[in-house]
Parts: sequence; C-alpha cells; structure tokens
Amino acid sequence: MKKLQKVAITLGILILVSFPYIVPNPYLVRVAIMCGIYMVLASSLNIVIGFTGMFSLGHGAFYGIGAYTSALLALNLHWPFWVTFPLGGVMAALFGVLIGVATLRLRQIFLAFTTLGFGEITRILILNWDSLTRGPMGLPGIPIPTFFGMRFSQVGYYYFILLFTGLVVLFIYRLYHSRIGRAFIAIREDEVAASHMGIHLFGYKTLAFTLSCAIAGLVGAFYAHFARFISADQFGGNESFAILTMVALGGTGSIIGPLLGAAVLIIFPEMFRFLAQFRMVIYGAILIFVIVVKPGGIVGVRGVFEKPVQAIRAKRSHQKGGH
Amino acid sequence: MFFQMRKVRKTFGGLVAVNDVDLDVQQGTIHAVIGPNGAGKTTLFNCITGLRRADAGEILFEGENITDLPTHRIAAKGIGRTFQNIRLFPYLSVLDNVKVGTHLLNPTTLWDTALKSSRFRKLEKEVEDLCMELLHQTGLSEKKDQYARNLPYGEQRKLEIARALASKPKLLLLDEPAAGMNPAETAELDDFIRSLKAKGITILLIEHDMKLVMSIADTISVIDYGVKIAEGSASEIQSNERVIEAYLGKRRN
Amino acid sequence: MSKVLRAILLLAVVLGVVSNGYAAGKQEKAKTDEPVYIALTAPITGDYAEYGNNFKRSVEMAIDKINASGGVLGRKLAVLVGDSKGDPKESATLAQKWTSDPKIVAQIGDFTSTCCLAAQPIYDQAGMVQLSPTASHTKFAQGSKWSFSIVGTQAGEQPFIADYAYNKLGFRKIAVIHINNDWGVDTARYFTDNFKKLGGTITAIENYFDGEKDFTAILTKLRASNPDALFMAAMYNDGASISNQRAKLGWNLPVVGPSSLYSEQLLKLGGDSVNNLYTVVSFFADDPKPEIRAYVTEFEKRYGLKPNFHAALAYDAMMLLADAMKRAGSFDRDKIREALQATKDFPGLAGSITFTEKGDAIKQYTRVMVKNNKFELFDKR
Amino acid sequence: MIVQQLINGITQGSIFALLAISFAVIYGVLRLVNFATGATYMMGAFAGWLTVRYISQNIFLAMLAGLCTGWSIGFLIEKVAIKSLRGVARIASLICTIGFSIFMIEIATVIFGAETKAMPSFFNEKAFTLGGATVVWYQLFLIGTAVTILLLLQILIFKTKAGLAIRTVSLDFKTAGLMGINVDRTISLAFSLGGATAGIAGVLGSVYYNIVNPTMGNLQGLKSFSAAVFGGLTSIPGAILGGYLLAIVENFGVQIVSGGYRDIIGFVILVGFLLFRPRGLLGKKTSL
Repeated sequence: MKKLQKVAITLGILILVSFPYIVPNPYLVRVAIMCGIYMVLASSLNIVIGFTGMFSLGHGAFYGIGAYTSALLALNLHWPFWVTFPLGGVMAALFGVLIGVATLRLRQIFLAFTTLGFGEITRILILNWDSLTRGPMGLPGIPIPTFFGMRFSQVGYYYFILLFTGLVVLFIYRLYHSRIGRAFIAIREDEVAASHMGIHLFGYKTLAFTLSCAIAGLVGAFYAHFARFISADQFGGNESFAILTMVALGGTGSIIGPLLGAAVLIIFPEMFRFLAQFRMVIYGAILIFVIVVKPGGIVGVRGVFEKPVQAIRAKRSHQKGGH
Repeated sequence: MFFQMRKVRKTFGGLVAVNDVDLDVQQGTIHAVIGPNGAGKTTLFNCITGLRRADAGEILFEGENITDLPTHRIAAKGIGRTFQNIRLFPYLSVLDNVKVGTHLLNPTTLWDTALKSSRFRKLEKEVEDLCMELLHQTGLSEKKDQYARNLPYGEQRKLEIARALASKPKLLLLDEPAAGMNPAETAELDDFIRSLKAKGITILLIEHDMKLVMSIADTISVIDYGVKIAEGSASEIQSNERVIEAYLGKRRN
Repeated sequence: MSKVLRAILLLAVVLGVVSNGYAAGKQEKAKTDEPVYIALTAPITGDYAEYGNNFKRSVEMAIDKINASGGVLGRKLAVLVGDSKGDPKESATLAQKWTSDPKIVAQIGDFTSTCCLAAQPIYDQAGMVQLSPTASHTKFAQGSKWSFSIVGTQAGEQPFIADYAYNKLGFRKIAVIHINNDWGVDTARYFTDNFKKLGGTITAIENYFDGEKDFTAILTKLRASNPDALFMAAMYNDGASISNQRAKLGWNLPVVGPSSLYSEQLLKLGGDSVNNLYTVVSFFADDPKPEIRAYVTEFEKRYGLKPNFHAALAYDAMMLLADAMKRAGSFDRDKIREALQATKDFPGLAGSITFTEKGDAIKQYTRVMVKNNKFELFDKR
Repeated sequence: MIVQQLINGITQGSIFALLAISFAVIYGVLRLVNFATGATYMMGAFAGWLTVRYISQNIFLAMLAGLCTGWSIGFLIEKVAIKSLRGVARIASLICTIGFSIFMIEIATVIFGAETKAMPSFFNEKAFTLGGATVVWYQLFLIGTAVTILLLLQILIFKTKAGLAIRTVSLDFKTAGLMGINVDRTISLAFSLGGATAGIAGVLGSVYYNIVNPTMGNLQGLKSFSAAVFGGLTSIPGAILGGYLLAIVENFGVQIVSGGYRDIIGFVILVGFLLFRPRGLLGKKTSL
C-alpha cells in the first residue's frame, strides 16, 4: 500500500512537471496556473477552517493585501519580485496577526462575521485610498518577474506556482503530522480538553490564522505579478466566498480536499463554457447538492462538519464560564 | 506542601458550589474526594485546572500560587486531568489523542516542522515511543489507528487517562474514572492507579465507586453542598457520622 | 519519500529554468472552406450581463450581415463567445484561450476596462488584436499596440460635454455625482477639469460604489450645494435610479451626462424623471441616416428591443474588424493589427473611427436631450 | 437638509429593518446566518414585478406575491438543506445558503434576463414638505407598512403559541424539544417567516427604487446583516432598531464625510460591534 502510494505520488508529480510539454497549450497551462493559485488559497484557508475549526469569511482580503503590497513595491520602488514576493506574505501575516488578536477571542461564528466585515473594509479602503492604490483605476503594468536576468514566460510561471503549491502542500502535510498541527486539530475537536493538554488556545489560534494569511499573501503576490493588473474587485467578498466554497466542497480538514475543491471549481466552469448562462446555475445546484449529501465535502474529515450541534452548544456553555 | 487549597469558594448565581474548601494533598498519595451528586466535586476540579475561576481563596501547587493562571499554564505546571463526561478528541486517532497529550514535553518549533529537521524527527520519534508505551500499558495499542469516538466507553476512559499521563503530570486529577466500568474493569483500574502511585504520581480522585475508593485512597475528603464535612483515612470516614448522615439524608430525598 | 519528492521538485526547477522562454500556440494556416473565427469576450452573466448580451446580439447580427454579403476575402466569419462574468480573471483566462487557438484571428471585448486591462498582457504577449468596444480607461489603449478601443476616451468626450453645458445650456454651477470605478472617476475628472477651464464652478462632487441602490443621501447632500445642473457620470441603469430618486426628493433641475446614458432603458426605468436630461451621442438610434435606420430596424426585429450606444459600438467593432481584414488582405493576426492601426474615417454607426497612434478612437458627438420621455436632437430644437 | 437626510434614512431603514428581521428570526432559532436573504429579497421583488406586469397594477397584490414567494423560498431552503444538516456544524448550512444564493441569482438571470426592469411607482405624489424636506406618499406607505409588519411579527412572537415555540427554541433547542415543542416545525416556520419578510421587503424596495434586477439583493443583504448585528442578532426589536439606525447613520455619514466611505460605515459598525459588544444594542447576553 505504502509503496503503491509512493509510485502514484511520483507518477503524479512527473505528470505535473512535464505538463507544459505534454499539453503545450497556453490556455490549458493558464488554467493549471489558476488551479495552483486557488489550491494554495484553499489549502491555506483550510488551516483555519479545517484544522483549527474557526470560520473565516475574509480570506480574499489577505490575498489582496499580499497582491497589493507586492505590486506597489514593484511599481513604486522597483524592487525585484524576489523581494516583494515574501514581503507580500509578511504584510498579509501582519494584518492576520492584527485581526487575529482582535477577534480570535470571539466565538466561532462571530469570527466569521468579523473577518467578513474586515474583508469588505479592506476592499473599500483600497478603492478609496487613491494616492496609494490608485483606487478604482487598479494597478496595471506590474512587472514580470525575472529569474537570473530572464523574464518569466508562461511556463516559468507554471513551474513557479507548481513548486510553490508543492511546498505549501508539503508544509501543510508536515504541519498536520506535527505537534503544532495536532494542537490545531485538538482545538477544533475540543477546546477545553485541548487547553488541559497545555495548549495555549489563543496562541495557537493566532498562529493558525497568521500562517493561513501569510500563505494567502504570498500567493497574492504571485498573482499580482502573474496577472500584471490588479484591482480591488478581484479580492472582494466574492473571492472569499469562492475560496471557502472550494474548501467546503473538496473536503474540510483533509489535505487533499481543498486541492480537489480548487481543481474542480476552476476546471469545471472552464469545461462547461458551452453551457453559457446555465453554467452558474448548475454551479449553485452542485454546491447545494454536495453539502447536503456529504456535509464534510467530497473527501473531508468527517469531524469538522459532522459534529452534532449539541456538542457545540455544550462547548459554548463551558466557554462562557471560562472567560 | 505539595498541593493546597485555601478557602476556595465558587458560586454560580446564588448557588454556592464550593464553599471555603481547604484541601491538602500529600505528595505520592492517592487522595479521594467523595460526596453525593451535585456536591461540587467537579467544580472543585474545574477550579484547580483553571476552567473555572475561583471567586475567593487560593490554590497552591508546589508552593506556587496557581489560582489565577490560565488552564494551559496550570497544565504546564504538571497537573493533568480526565473528565467526568469523557472529552477526547473524537475525530483524532487513538494514537494522536495521546500525542496531543505530549504537547508540553515537545519543544518542536514551526521552523523544525517546516524543514522536517533532524530535531523534529528525533522529537517525533520520542513522542511516538512514549505514546505507544502508554497505549501498551492501557491495552489500547492495537486500536491506535481508530478514531477515538469509535472506542467502547471503557476504553475511552482508559484512553483519557493515557492522554493525561502523556504529559508526565506530577498531579493527576481523575474525575470518576470508574464510571460505567464493570467490576472486572474496575479491578483493573484499581491496579493501574496503584501502579501510577508507585511511579510517584500523586493522584486526586473523584469517585462514586466506594469499593474502589476505600481500597486505594490514602486520604478521603467528603464534600456535601460545597462544604468539606470530613477528612481522613478510609476507616475514619466509614465511621464518621456526618458522612453517613449526608449520604443517607441524600438518599431519603 | 521526501528524497524522491525533493529530487522531483529540483527537476521541476531545472526544467522551469531551461524552458523559460519557450512559447507555444503559433498560428497555423487554416483551410479555406472553414470559417474565420473571431472571439467575443463579454459578461454574459453577472452584474454586467445586459451589456454583454447586447455585445453578443450586435456582433452576431454583424457577422450574419457580413456573411450574407459573401464574407471576407471569400471566407465566412464565425464568432466564439466567451462569458467573462465581468470578472477580470475570467477575462484573462479567456484571452489565453483565444490566443492559444490558432483558428481565432482577433478578439472583440471585453466590456469593462478592468477586464480589458487584466487580459491585455496576454493579448500583448501572444500578438492578437484586442478590440474593445467600450474600454475607456486611459491606460488601456496606451498599454499595448495590440489594444484598441472605439468608444472614445473621456479626454475626447468631456470637453465637448463641458462646452455643451457651459456655452449651449448656460450652466455655471454644476454638482457632480459619479460611480466610483475607473470609468466614473475618469469621466468626472475630465468633465470637472474642462468645465472649470471654461469658467464654471463645481459645487460638489460625490461618488457611489457599484451596486448601490439608494442615492437619496448623496442627492440631498449635493442639493445643498445649490447647483444649476447635475452632472451624472453613471451608466443608464444607475442614471435612471438617480433621476427617479431625485424626483422623489422634489429636486428638479437639468441633468448633464456622458454618452453612456443614451439608452432606451434610461427612458423606460426613469420615466418622467429623466426629462430635461442633456447628453451627447455618437450613435443616435433615431438618426434618419439609412445605415442607422437599417441597423435599428434589424436589431428590433431580431431581438425585440432598441439598440443602445453599447450595442452600436459592438456592431461597429465587428464591422471595423471585417473591414480591417479586407484591407489587410489576410487573416494574419499581425496584418490585421496593422490594418486596424491604419484605420482612417471608418464610417461606424457610432461615428467615424480614426485611431490615434495609441489605439484610441477619435469620435464626433451630437448633442441630444430627453424631452417627453424621448431622446431628441438638441440642435434641432 | 438634516430633516431630509433623516427621512431618507428612515425610508431606507424600513427596508433594512425588514431584512434584518429576516436574519434575526432565523438566527434566533438556529444560530444560522442565512446568506440567501439578499437573493430572497430579489426573488420577492421579481414576484411583485410579475404581478404588477401581468396580473394587476396593485401594490397589495404585489406584496402578497412577494410574501408568498419569500415564504416558499424560506420553506424550501429549510426543507432541502437545513433540515438534513441539522446535526451538523453550522458552517455546512452556511455554505448551503451561499449555494442557494448563487442558484437563485443565476436562475433569475436565466429566466428574466439580466436587464434591469422598471417597477412602477405607487403613491408617488408629494405628501408634504417638512423643514425643506420633501416627503412622498410612498415613503409614508413604506414606513407604515414596515412598522405594521414589525408589529404583526411582535404580536406573532409574543402573543401566539407559534411565537412562544420560536422563543423557546431560540432560548434552548434541547429543552424546547423536551417540553413538547415541535422543534422541526418551529425551525421551518422561522425560515418561512424570514423568507416572507425578505420577500415583502423585496417588493417594497423595488417599488421605492423603481427597479428590479437579479443582483439587486447582494449589497442590500450584506448591509442588512450588518444592521442585524448592530441591533442584536438574537433580538427582533434589536434588528429593527439596527436597520433604522444603520440607514440613518449611513445617510448622515454621506452628508458629513463622503459617499465613497458610505459602505465602510456599515462594516465598521459590524466589526466594531462584534469586537466590543457582540450581542448588539438589544441582544440578550445569555442567548448568544
């Protein structure tokens, strides 16, 4: 079994690595790049929702903060991509810590709404802060990254995001099987019991949230230099909901789930372009169907979604005493 | 003094759940707290582990005041516990449940995790070994990959103890560990708790199974309506009039 | 396991470096019995769906007309429609889809400037004409030699409107309301600059975000600045809502606005409240010119509604593209671009089209006004 | 001008209040935010539009159509999605309501087309002028109708058996069941009620703004949610207060600051209240 798994993974990676050569079609390569971007976004959100059991509805904002940070540094200060890319992550992480510290003490559902509000505020601020962000005009002409003096071609972008997605998935895999990941999941499963194991709830929640934001910020920075034009409406509430949908559809709390969800939700609309206006109707219907039939998502860890309401209520009443 | 409670008081609304309770636990002993249902025993435990904040009084552990510390800090001082209504991590495997218990012993950093450093691997190995050892002791090693929620009730109790032990506590609070166990299992538990004592772990125990309590407890404190009404060895308690009255009086209601 | 993984990732890096610079999707020569494909990118669903659907209607109509008269260079034309949903990412993905398909020779669209700008780098890199009927963002046509817009920039339109307002209508104090997007900001900016230059006063400027339905607060605030007229940089739907609410507030004053207000929808949605509205057009559906009559009649027959400014622009875009292909004598993407760039006085429904060096169209405008819930030529009055 | 802004705010607030109630009724019994509320509002508006266009130019008939449509949608959402997800963490239900929202908006686009439709005005004559502010009859009608609905709801919730059931379930799910209350039916009722208020709000709003289109409910829904949090998600009077206050604050915000920051007001209130007073102005502390 282990061996078979190894072979499958190796084969899969080989296919991914040779993809632009097997399918030398820039359109398909672009779809693959978008898949990569959303796989990373969904995986990062999964750290918060799937592992730690907190709801965030503002993930698009952190993605946007990363994109704007990197783009503005590149456009205004002409810093190279290799500097602005990590800074996009750092900036998103900073905002993550800020929002986290302010809101993570709230009960789950309220965290969701606060992040929703924060996301909208971010979007509107980007739109109104003309002098910095050029407001509704957006930021065109973001430079193409160079690699040893060579400008990225589309295939270059593909390999970058492939590598980055691989690293993120590897990181999340290791996290999942580490002390820190176990602490996240323990918090999701039972906060009271977790704190009795010596887990600093607030600290670990903040860590999960910050990690998630940092990864979203990084991929945002990549997106800015890939799309080369960004505007506030690309990072609004719709984006947050789309990422959330990917996680929920693919499977919450598993490592593969968000990857699957992102792939399905990026590839499906492309495949069904011929359905024209029915495309989105079907999309909505499928979303309802999957959640009703399999609340944890296609390959989700059951625990996240199938926890009976009573258990949550019980926990809530305990928390009340705790504070 | 190893563990002390000084005039600890906890009220909920108008109800006094714990009323100026003093408690001394000697190191290396098994100390049982008994009392009728609703006497405030679990609240007492909750005050100790910081789940509830005591309204008055203080709690000292190894000479240090831990009254107002948050739960995870109290756990870090070396106090482990199990819960009356089992609180496992239902969708984690049996082994992972115990691994979470080792949280405090494991100084892995995020950096170690990301790079899978040799330190990370060494520490993970140690954790794995420790946890497997504990599962062997509790007889759960064969079920290590099952979800905790799928274990039968008795084994869930055992797993909770194993998880608490994984943090190598100095003081272990057991909240009704024998609840729902059959006599054979209870006898097993009796041996197991004794073996813990032999390893030097101090045990504070809430239990309704009087046979078990009388058999293993070095000291017994009796609580009724939040007030400590008696304390002493098994034989002293058995002959204490107030205790009998409390129990019988309760029954008459 | 992790060693294998590491090796593969390393391989990925190496391959990436080696292949950096690799490009695919070169155009092939297609057989002559196949149609020539034009791509249309438009928001068929989502917030801007009605504009996108108008694009689609007009382009399909234009193609039918071209094919009925024998096609271009002996070949039939066909259109492939892609729904961008008004989402810049979709628009860019479609751009990649179109450019990597050797069958497709040029693209028309998208509707919003944001979408056009997002797709621009892809058309630029692949070398395909990106002819937007409506993108007016100043950075758009300048951004690439492959990008063209025929709507005319606000830099061209607003001096004309400012003159209309100041000299023809005699307004001296104007309050401005504009939608807070790239188009609205540009429109408002060029208008206020030009109006001030003529000696007029801008009494107040307020903006609103896309999706807003309630304008009463903004209107009340603008009213307090006591202007002679209101300048409204909005699309016709919002324009109608603003007018309706203005009327409800009992605030009656003349309104001036850009050519995007010209639509039957404005009259239908705005009712009596849009009377006394002054705008300019480069396409006027009631124009007696035979080609416009023919277009309007045909459009009404096919789709049961009157074409508006955006529909006419899309029609022009398609006709212009066909004309450019004829002039180029080829379906080569490069040749089409050159021919398009060389366009001079192309007789479009929405005015004749000549491209600047940057790829912006210079347009001519006609003054119109709404009277008795109908658009009328102003100068005929 | 201040009077005018106040009147604008109260009119707009009436629509917010109705939608905020829709959030509050459902949140009350199930602790679930129904993200399909904006879409229900839109569907209600379309029902009203169809009535006015094809049946009769009667606003009351249109409102009835909006009510019935909203009621059915609420009922349907509960039956299809919420009921089967009862034992499951709330985020699944939440995502399901997002799915319904997408579905309804897109199906409306397919059926009715994306073009904005004109909704006729009713009672559009000027009623009176007050301190330089113009008030049209419809504004009074809108405010009056909203207040009537709010009062009816209050009576329903505080004076009827069904209302008692709703209140009990919102206090404690399990105990309500033990006390012999039909929890299933109560939740279903709450969803239908929530849908109905959103549906009526859709008709009222579309008549006030004279437009109907598939995306009309998006921003309206989000803002009304802020309003509901503002007033207290678990309290119906709170939601009403939140609706009116948010609209008034927004209108004065535009007056004092600028239209560009208008939407921020709502969201800052949302975030601020969640952080510092999550139960809102009137919400009960214990029932959060």
